[in-house]
Amino acid sequence: MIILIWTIQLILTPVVSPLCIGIIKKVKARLQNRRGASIFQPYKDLWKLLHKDEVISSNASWIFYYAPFIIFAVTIVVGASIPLFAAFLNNTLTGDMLVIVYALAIGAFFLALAGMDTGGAFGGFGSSREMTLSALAEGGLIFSLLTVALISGSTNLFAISSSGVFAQDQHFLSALLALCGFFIVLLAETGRFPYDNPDTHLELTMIHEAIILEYSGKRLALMEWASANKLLIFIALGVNLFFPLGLADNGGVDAILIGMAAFMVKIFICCLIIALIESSMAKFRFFRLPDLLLVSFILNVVALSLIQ
Amino acid sequence: MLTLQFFLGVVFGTIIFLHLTKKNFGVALAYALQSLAITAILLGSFFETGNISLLFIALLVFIVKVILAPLFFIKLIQKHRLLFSVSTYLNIPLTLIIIAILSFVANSHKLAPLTGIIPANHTLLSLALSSMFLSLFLIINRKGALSQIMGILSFENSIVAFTIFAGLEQSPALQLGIIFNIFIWLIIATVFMSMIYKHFGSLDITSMKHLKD
Amino acid sequence: MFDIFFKILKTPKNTIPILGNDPDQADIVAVGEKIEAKVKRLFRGSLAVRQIDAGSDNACEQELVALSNSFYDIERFGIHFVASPRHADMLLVTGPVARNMGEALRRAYEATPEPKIVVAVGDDAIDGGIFKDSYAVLGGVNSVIPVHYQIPGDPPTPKTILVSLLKILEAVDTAPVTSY
Amino acid sequence: MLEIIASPISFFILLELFLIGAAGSLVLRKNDASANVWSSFFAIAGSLWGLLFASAILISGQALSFVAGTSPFPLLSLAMHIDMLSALFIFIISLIALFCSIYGIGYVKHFYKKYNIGTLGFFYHLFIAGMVLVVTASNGIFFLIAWEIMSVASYFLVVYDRNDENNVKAGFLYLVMTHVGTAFIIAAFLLLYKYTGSFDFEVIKSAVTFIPSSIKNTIFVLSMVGFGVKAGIIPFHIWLPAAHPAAPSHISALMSGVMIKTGVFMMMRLFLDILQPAPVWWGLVVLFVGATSSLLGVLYALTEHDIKRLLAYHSIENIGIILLGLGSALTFSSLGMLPLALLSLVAALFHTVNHAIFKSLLFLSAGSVINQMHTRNMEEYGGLIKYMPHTAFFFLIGSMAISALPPFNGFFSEWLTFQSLFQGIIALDSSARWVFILAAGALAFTGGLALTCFVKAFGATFLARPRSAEVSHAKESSFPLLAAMGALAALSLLFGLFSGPVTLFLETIGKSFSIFQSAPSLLSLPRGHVLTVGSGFASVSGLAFLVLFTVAIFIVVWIIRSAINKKQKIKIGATWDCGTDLTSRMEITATGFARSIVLIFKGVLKPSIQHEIEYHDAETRYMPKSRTVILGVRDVHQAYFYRPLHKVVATLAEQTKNIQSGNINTYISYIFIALLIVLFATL
Repeated sequence: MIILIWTIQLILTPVVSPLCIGIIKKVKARLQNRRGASIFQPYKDLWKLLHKDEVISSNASWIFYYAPFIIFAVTIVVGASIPLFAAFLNNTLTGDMLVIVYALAIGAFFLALAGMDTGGAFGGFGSSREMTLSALAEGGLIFSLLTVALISGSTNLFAISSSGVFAQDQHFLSALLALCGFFIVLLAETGRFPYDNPDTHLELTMIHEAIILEYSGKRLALMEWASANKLLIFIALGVNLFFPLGLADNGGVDAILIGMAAFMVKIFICCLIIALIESSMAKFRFFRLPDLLLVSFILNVVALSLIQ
Repeated sequence: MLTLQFFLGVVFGTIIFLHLTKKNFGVALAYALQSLAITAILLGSFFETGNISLLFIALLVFIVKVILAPLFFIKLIQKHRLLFSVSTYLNIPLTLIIIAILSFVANSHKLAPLTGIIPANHTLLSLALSSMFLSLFLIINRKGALSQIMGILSFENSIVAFTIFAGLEQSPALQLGIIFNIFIWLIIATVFMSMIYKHFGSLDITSMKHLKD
Repeated sequence: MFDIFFKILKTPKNTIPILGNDPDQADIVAVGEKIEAKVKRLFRGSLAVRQIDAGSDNACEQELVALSNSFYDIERFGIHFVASPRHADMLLVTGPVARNMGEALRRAYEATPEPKIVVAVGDDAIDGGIFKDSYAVLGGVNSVIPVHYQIPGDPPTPKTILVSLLKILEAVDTAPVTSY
Repeated sequence: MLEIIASPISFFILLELFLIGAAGSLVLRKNDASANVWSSFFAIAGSLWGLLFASAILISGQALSFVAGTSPFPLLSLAMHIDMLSALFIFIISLIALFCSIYGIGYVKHFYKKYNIGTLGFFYHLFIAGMVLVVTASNGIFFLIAWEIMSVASYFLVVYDRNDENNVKAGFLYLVMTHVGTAFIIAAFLLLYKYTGSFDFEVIKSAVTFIPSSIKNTIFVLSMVGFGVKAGIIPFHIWLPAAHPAAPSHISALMSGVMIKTGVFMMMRLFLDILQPAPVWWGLVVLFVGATSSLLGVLYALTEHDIKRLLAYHSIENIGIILLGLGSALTFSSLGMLPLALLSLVAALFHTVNHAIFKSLLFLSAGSVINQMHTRNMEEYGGLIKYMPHTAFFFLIGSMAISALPPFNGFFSEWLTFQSLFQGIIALDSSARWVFILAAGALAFTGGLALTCFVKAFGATFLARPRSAEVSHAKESSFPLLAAMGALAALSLLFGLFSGPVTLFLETIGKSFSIFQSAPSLLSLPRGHVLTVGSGFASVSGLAFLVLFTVAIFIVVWIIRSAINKKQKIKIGATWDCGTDLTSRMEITATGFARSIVLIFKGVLKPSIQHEIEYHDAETRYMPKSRTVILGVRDVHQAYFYRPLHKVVATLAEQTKNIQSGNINTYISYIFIALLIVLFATL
């Protein structure tokens, strides 16, 4: 039974993540009064890309060839070590918050190197901006997870999600501030709206897309899928650490089903919020983003100091 | 005891004379007189302690300092016609005032522990100390190279006097060492003097200032 | 912010339905070698289009831009425009290939991974149109890269382009009739 | 068997090996090849013996103290005390010296005709022997002698490549700064001697209660400055980015991997062992210095485009991280929370070991790149991964380890430092807590910025297309170079995977400190590889991460490659850049990469930009012929602290110069006045 739950936990992230992208695109289309593609369109895109040939630039090195696999595998590993639908699986091996942050940093590392590898102007600038943002966002990310960890007394994510953060009312304010800080960092890390427009065509404004301009075929599919996984991971972290209601706390089949359903509902709400933000806000100028990330860092520091 | 006082007075007087004299010739003679006094003091201490080596040292001092050195200097003065090369930084009254101050300092109670090593010849020691200060001042005050050398030699003599009165019956080896270095010193001084003379055309030290970068 | 959302929710749906059987809309001329059915079936679910302006007078561009507004809404068929030819499956080339765009067009063609479809949109792209035989123009797109389909019209209406694209993929009769 | 190895005689054999190596290479200096062989052989033999000796002591666990013969001077006694801490440092020194010597066999070949290999060998052996003595000496004066040997030997190694003018200038700066630091250390030791009556650390340690607290604080400040100069903390770091790049690469690897750690070693010995009942503000000061050093170190590294200066700045950053661990250990020990103090000390020790490994790996691989490219400027590299694939791979592993990416060792020591800071945030209150929060913030940002800096370093050097003709005839480095780098890379992975057992072993070393004898341990190792802190507060396992990671990669590759995508072909085309022809000037350079961060932190880094436009003819000024942009970064420390200091010292020197009036009489009057003053003073 546990093995079954673990396999679900392993495959849940890659399976559900294109759905999030689909939902966000659908809601944005609806808000632009368009009908938009079906929410399963990303699956079709991935399936098509996996069946296409590839054109790879001549001065790409082995890093360009293997980066997509490494980044995708990192998102799988991180997906397996965060609470998705079940809080009782205490994965003490890689479930620590710092392991998650620095594992995602491996993904960012190889993403940026892949961007620089083919020597195009856009790839270079994309990875430079991507690294600048992820460097500045790291402070806010670690501190928001730290606040939640200190409230619940352990840095293991499964332990945090099993002990409700908003349950203890004297820590309510610091949990709230940590949530706001975390949400700002979520938008930064996954390249969503105020930081980077995911479906822009103007190469000069791209941050994340500029890196995958060079990819095609199955490697492009893996890169898209990995960024979708990363989005799901951050949503799952945001949702399950702060609002762990509905997470299964025992191995029972009903608890698991409720957990999965609750997880889906929470993901839908979060994607709705992200789409609403993307439709109501303009993309910030690049040099105003550090101030936003500093705001997130300050929020988390204040939250941290309010705990005692 | 009295005689020692007398000889030391001679040494002190010669140093005062060295300060005042204008002519180099007198300087050489004063130095000879001073060395004579020192040999007398040495003989005096020989009689007291009966140490044969002291006698031998006194003889040596007598030969080198009383005979050789002045002859040497006189020959040097004649060779380079240095009769009047004695010029000083401070004029006479000022030097006298400083001499007075120095001797007062030497005799002051501040330096009492130094001069009171042997409470018996306290006065002798303070006199020797003041002579040391004066000879040091002589070196500073003189412009001519010859009188500076004289200052150093008299300084050396006053040190010997001071050590004898302080009862430091040094071993003969030390005495020999002193004599030996005086001898070497003389050779260097002459070479030094001749070089200065050849290079600057005069024995005036102030011309050395051009050596500065 | 909330007044925007209310306004959005209040405006009626105006996406036009695409019916399979109205003949006059589809105006497509197949040229060059045939695209196998397997490739068409692959692209039916999701088609990435890279629009290349080879010296066009922007008439066809206006129409192509109109394709992604709420009226025609090309996305509902899984067709979306992409930034780089590497991601593209279909190259929509507009305009008579100007002399200095020839090399760039050829490079874009090289950069697009197989299997790919090249569609020349508008009379200029087909054979040079009104600019035919001018010294600054290389003539139609097929003088530079192999072309599979041509959509005549100067410029063709967005509906024609949309239905022609679906026709190319033979997706018209199978695509869900989007009337709601 | 252990007793024989861990005995004074074997320690003498260790020193003998290095001295014979030094003497021999001097004798053979006429013939380069034999001098190189001789010095490398003895260096390798010496470091192997050092490894054996250190591990024997570490395993047997009993300290070793003895006096090596009688000393001519009363205060100096050649007393040596090798406890677990100094054994650990001997282990690090000999480990890195081993790989640097192996690297040196191949690397020194390119000095053959230019310089005298004998002298290189001589100073190299003296340098290592000096370091070994520094960590074992237990008498103040003997320690200072060893310290001086180490500094002077490393000075001669820094100026070894003397044809290059600024190497000599860097060497001079290094010499001046180290000796300023040594002056502070001597002052501290003199104060200690004044109040405890002896220079022996044991005696000082037992008599530490006699030292009044105000004197103890001055001793703390003096030794902090003194050892801080050697460790390269922020205000005193300006010699480090100048001196380390100047030295030959295997020497700069040894210097920045191990030599700056001797400063940290003495800080640990002094603050945690000898001057033990320490007030709280000591730890907070060390924490603050660590935080500023790590943050500013990585920011300055980002502005660099000289690869070795970049690595030197990263040494400052990592020393900052080690000081964070040390600072929290000091604060906890002065507040009586011994288990927490033990945890943070273990974090500091683990990061010292890790930093020695991956920093020397980075310096060696950078050295082999410079060896091929004959320049240190990263803007002229580019595309080297196709010409030097193995060196690129080892540099990649080094940069992953230094930016604390999980499977490698950098992550686990930074993880431990984070845990100690988190425990501090929980356990402390009021002002101390704020210092811990800011320190944790600084560490978080340092991690992110270090990652950015190493993406820049690796990307600008190895990826994309060559930006200068020199790249095309760069060849892969020879076998000894690759062997040394390969071994270090493997070590950094091994220390990452087995971080659990290594941390527990370091904890036994931590327990050898007198104050931690009875401290209960917060670290536990359930299931043999899961390193847990404080019964479940935090746990991580390097092994499990790597296994899960490799399994995930194989599944992904298998599924994508075979199940879905059998018949797809890969076509090699040109990089897409909207159709124009791509020149190598269009790709991103190191300065371009870091420019956005430099602009974001412009308050701290003060970037300067200069435009120069050259027109076809000056009057009309319409047709610009060429436009040059000069991007610079002003060194704040140089401008606001060292240059004014230099000016003050220069004017003072100017005044004292006119004492030199050239007149003998004045000189003698000075003597006379001095005589009088002394007489008056003494009587």
